[in-house]
Amino acid sequence: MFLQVLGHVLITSDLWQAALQFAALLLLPALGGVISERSGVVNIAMEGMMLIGAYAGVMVAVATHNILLGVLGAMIAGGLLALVHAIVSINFMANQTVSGIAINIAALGLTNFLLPIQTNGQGITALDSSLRLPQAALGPLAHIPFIGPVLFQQNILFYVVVLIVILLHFLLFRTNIGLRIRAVGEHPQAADTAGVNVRLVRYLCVVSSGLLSGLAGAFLSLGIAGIFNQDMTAGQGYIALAAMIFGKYTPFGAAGACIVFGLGEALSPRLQDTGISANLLSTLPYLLTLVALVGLVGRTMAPAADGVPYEPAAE
Amino acid sequence: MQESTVVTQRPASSSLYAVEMREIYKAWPGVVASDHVNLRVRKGEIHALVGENGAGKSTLMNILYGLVTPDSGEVLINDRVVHIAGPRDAIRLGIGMVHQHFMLIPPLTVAENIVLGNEPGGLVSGYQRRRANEEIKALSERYGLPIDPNVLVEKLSVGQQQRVEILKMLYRGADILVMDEPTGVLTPQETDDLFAVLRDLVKQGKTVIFITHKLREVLAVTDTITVLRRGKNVGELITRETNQREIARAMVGRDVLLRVEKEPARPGAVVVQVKNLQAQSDRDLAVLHGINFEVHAGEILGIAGVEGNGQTELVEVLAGMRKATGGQITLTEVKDGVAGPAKDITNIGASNARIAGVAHIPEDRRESGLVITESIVDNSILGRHHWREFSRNSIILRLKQIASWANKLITEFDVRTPSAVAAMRTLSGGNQQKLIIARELGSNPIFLIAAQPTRGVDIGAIEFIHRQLIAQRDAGKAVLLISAELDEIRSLSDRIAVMYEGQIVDIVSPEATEEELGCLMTGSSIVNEV
Amino acid sequence: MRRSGKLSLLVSLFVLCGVLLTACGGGSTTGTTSGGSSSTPAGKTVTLVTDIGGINDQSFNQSAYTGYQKAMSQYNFKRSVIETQSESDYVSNLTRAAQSSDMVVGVGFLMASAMDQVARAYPTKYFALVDSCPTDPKDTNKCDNLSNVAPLSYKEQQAGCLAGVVAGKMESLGKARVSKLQGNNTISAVGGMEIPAVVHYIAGYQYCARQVDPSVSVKINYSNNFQDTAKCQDIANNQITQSKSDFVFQVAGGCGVGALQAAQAKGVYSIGVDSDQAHVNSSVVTSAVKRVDTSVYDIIKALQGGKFTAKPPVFDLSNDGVGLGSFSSAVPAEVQPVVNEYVKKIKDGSLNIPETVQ
Amino acid sequence: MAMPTVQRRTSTPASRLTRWMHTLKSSLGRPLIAVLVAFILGMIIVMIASPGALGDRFNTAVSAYYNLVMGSFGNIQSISYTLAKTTPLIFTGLAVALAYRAGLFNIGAAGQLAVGAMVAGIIGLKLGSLPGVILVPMMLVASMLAGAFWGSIVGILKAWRGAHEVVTSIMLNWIAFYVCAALVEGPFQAPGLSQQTTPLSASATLPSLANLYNQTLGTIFGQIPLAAQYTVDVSLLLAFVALVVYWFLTSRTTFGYSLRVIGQNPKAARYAGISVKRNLVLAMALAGAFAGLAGATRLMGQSPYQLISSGFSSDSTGFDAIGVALLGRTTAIGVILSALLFGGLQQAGPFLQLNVGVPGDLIYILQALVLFAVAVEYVPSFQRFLPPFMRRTKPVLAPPLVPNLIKSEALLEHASGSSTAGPPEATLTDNSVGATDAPTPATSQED
Repeated sequence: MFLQVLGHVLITSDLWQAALQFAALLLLPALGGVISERSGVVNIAMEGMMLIGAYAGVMVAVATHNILLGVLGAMIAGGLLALVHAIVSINFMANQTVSGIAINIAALGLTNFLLPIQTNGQGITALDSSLRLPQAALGPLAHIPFIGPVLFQQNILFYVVVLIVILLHFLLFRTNIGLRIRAVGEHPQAADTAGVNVRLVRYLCVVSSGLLSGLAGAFLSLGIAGIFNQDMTAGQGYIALAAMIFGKYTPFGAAGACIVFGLGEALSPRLQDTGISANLLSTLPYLLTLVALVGLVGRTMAPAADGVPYEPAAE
Repeated sequence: MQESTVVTQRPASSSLYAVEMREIYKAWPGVVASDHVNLRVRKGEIHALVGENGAGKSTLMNILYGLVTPDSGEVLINDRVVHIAGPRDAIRLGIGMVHQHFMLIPPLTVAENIVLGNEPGGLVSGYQRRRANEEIKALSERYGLPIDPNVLVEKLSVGQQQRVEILKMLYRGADILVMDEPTGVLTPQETDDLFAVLRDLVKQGKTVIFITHKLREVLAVTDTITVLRRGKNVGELITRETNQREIARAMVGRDVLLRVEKEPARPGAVVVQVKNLQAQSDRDLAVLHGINFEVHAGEILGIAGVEGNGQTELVEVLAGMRKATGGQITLTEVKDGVAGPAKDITNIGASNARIAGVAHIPEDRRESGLVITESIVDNSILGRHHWREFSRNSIILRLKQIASWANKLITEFDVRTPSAVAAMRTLSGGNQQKLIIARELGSNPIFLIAAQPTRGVDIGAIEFIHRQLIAQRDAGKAVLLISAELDEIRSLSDRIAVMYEGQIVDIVSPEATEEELGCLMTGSSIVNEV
Repeated sequence: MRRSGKLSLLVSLFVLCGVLLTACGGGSTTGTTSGGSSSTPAGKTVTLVTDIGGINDQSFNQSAYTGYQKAMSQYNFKRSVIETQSESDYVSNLTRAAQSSDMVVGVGFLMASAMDQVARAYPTKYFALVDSCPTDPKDTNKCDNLSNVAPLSYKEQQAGCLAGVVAGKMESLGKARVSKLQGNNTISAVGGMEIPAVVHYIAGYQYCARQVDPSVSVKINYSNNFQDTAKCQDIANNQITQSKSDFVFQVAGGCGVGALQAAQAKGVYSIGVDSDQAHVNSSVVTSAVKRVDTSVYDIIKALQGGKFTAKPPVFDLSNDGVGLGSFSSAVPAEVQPVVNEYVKKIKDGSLNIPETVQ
Repeated sequence: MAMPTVQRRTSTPASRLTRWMHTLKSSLGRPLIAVLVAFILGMIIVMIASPGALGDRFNTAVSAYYNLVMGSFGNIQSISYTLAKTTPLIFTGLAVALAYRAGLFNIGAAGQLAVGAMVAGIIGLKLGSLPGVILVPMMLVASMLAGAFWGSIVGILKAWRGAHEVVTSIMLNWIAFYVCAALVEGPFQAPGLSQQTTPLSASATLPSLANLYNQTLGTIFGQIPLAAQYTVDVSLLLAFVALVVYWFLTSRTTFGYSLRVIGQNPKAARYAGISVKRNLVLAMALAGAFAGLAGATRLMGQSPYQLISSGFSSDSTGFDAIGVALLGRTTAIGVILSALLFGGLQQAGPFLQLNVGVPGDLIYILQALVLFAVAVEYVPSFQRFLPPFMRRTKPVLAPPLVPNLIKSEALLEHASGSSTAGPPEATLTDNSVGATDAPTPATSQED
């Protein structure tokens, strides 16, 4: 019975459309993680940056009645939080995992703390459609039977994410800046002696990971939900972290991992008809990660100096 | 030191000195690395900067290269005072440096490593692979440094990696080339090739500063010498007008004991028997191909050979830290001349090996020999914490006994430390090494493995450690000494086994000449046509 | 210790005492800062203890808070609200509320056992519990009717039924009168979790829709979550595209808003829940309303007027406890009379709506 | 391990007492500064966010802190609530601290807690008829075993597959939450209720301290009035026992010694022949046992003695434990003090909201700030302000827990014993060969 339903569900385009949307939502923070860790700074604060981005996106959109400013506001908020992480990890050479967890808790506290105050107790009502990132069908492409709805009838930001993946891959592996980023992540002192400004590269990478996570927040609050709820990211930042490691710290690898998670997330509601409790089905994405992490991937190779604070004036 | 006559046969170029460093002062808390040092290097010359370990050679050059900012003093390049805040300034001024630990990035290709920081097409453009490869090919032809730009650095041999480092400097158009202990990892033949390249570079107008503590090389290739001791400039000499003994005396300030006084060894019964030992490296490549040797009671067997020929793996297998994939190791206790039963200690694990009587002074003291964030007391029982003396049925630690044991080690081996509970990292390199030796010898082992026992240790400690090794030998222990310092091997060992590519090619007497050992170490035949 | 060491230690200790001093001193000032200074004598004080999700959760908490605010402004008592952070805090939050005010209004059935215990510990204080009744830990099957606890229960199935009538009728009218039908004669519901309140709504919705349009099929899914809007949007999308559902009835609080957004994006209809959600978007044809706010307001009014009763009437259609939200323009005229017919049948008891999904 | 057994600066071997005093001062000084900085920043945030003129704002901030203090330790009842909140934090704090000593970042304490609570709940519900004296120990042991099992999975995956423990523990958390929720809503759901189990029978619960006192000593020294108010239960005593066990385990046994070596320098562990794989799994199992106990004691000690399905994922104790362990320097004394601080903070949240109208989430901000202060505390640039006895040359928090622990998996592969994949001390800051023989520079000079 289960396999029969699964077989039936797997071929529906609607499943894959949902899977890709969840994947795109996870992919932004995962890419943020990739670029930050490639430069040698551990970043597990994507959860917090996404949440603050979702909050700021809605606040700015409501205040300025302009959706683009909302998205920008979300990215800037994510970037600012990332800046804090960068200062703490790079200049103060603090423990990067602890700072990441601190940022996640701070984001949760700040958004819940500011929400009633900034809306003087009323909370936020659902945004009207003018303030929401619409779905967009790419003209004729959208009418191709299976591929059409899956690939070409997605939220606008979905296409932006696809663009970002390709751009990031090109940046990291095909440009001089990418060469410097990878060098800084693998052997910062070698990069320093070659004249690369290690701190500047790491700052830029960590802040851009914040921008990407903030954008993901906007995608969630302005794109999908059209509202801001307390703690609405619900742990997706941590799944993005797993996707980054599972994807071997590469943009396309992370994209593949996010599709696996997206599929798990999309499958669990659709298999409810098989009588298995919704709770057990919800463990699907996490089980998939464990099996994948332990099974085929196992030895994921983080950049050599990932997480090791760099003291430039080493003798 | 009086000013020695300055003679140069090259045409006096416009500026007299390519590099001049005046009154450079740099002190870390507790030690003065550079004490008002003056350095003058003429353009188009190979200048040697000599001094023994810890004399401040590296610090001085790191200041020149901008890695370290001096407390006071000024640097002149081509007679112009310059301010070098970091490597980027140094590179702009035409200074290039090859460090002791290569500043290369293993997972990137040779071309990427060379152009890093100076990429063709500038920061914004894409990585121009073709153009980079062409430029590097041209450069390597011009300076006789053949290398394939597309291979990953992690696949290169040590000599090739050094060549990439040099190309990296030349790619940036460096005129002043600083090389920090470049021959440490080279075979004698590779060293000669390097000297040929350096002479060629100098002909083309480059200036080379060559840091070393090997006097043979200084005489072979350099034009002028600056000697450093304890961070001070104690002498500037002309190579042609001086000799090894004079330089050594300047380096050490007193007649250095080139030969350690020791009576001839009286080897007794065989303590350690190694038969057809095989083992694999971390990357599962076979690295020990059937090693056979014995070490007798009351004998020091030296293992000579260039690093990377399997010595590290051999030590780890003997100490039980690495699995042997073939062959056998047996240990026999010799009590006043009478050999007891032979025990097979192959693959019994490090702690059992220690119980059986093996002691191991590790190669990388800070890496595996110590836990530097812990106290001396904690470090004094590393590896023996579950012995009866230190823990009741190897579970409950006996803190009082451990504390008295630590104090015994400290007093017996004269480890200078504020107190037994100070953290290891507050101790100097020499004192850390003394504590390790004290710990290993304290449980009177029957077989002592000493790997690079005097690396990075001050001269006083070196003599102390050598006397300890001799004392252990005379007390009837079997001692296996592994060292990259040929002089140390030749002065301490009773027999010298030369290792090359995972095999013992020959066992010779300590009187063997440098050339003879050099050939064995590089696998070429005894007769080498110079 | 060197001089500078002593100095900085002294400074840090001084600042620490400063903070503690001001904190202790500050005690006296608490009175003035919170609550409006009231001219008429303040009525009995009431504390609202919400469930997890905060007072902006688009669901029970929010509507209970609206009722609480209305009563607060009318009876001039100090605002005192505790938003529960974790399930292990129910007992301590309820106890604190009981100690600091005359009446405690708890929101959510998860507090059933906790409220039972606290109400017994404070017999002189009054309690009200939205959506559930305090249960005796020995036998959780039946309510433990304590004299000082007023369980507020609602007949959500009646409101669900009316929503089902609207959906069923519009389905039966066909494409001519209702333009956006997909022609598969299917309606659907997105539930948050299988808890009594949600199940009652959906049971009524299903039962009455079938009464009006026997051939209609009703697809039901649960998101297992009240906050994750992306999840409910995805479930709604699946119902609309795969099962061709024309009406998505959301019973999932904050998450459910995602379902309403999905209905609008796919150009079909949707039905709100708890409060009138017509403002969310144009796809909302009506809402099954449960006036938690009026029930909270009424219980506080009873308390202030000294007429607290531990057996308040069940809120249903007759006392306007539940009902139907405003109709959107898409609802054709023929629907209203059918709705009125069912309202009459429910009120005179001739229609017996099941409480569980068939 | 974060703290060397004994650390001293003065030259002459002072007596044992002064040395102990000195360690306390240096270990206490730092967290005090961290908490202080956090509170000052928190005050500023409250003032920024609250309405009204500067005077009002300062007033709100001050009364917010007044209520924070009153809410947590103001009166006996608040203290009892705080202690009730502190007990699970002590257990989970020890869980994170123990794993931290082995160089592992145990973010999975929340999942281990859930599994422990669930197993204890199942036994309590199924065997409710058994007398308490048998049932209670059974439930506690079962929860420890369940927690140990859940924790050891992380250790095994780390040791044998080099899988990154932060990711595996997060995944195991969510799996634990959903499986337990399925059990609570499925077979163990209370009849007539939804999403919760029936409260445990009396024989399966732990008495509150007040009741216990009344029944035992109370008969001699006089009863505590209105004992029902004071909800802190016997598991607080269990927590103290756990603290002593933890202290003994880490500082007086060879296991504790091996953990310190593995945590600080995995290569030295290989040199010393310490089996890293076995110790890692053992450390994670013990950590899991502590966390499992946290779940069981809270279920059995705190009314309404029932499990709520959505409670597993919304409970933050597992995450707060990370703050507790780090602020407490992974020492027994440190853990209890920081557990009291975090417990008090959380307990005061609702009290704050009740009296001041400032949203209770202020406590999350304070918690985050404390964590930041802990993370940043050793920064060289900060050290100038600190009195010398607090100055520490190497950031104590820098044991190798960086994600590239899995980098040197080669160490895992071939080692005869085995060793965890821990990166060596950052050798970038010193080069042993040819470096000056002087002691490695105490703090590297910032250029």
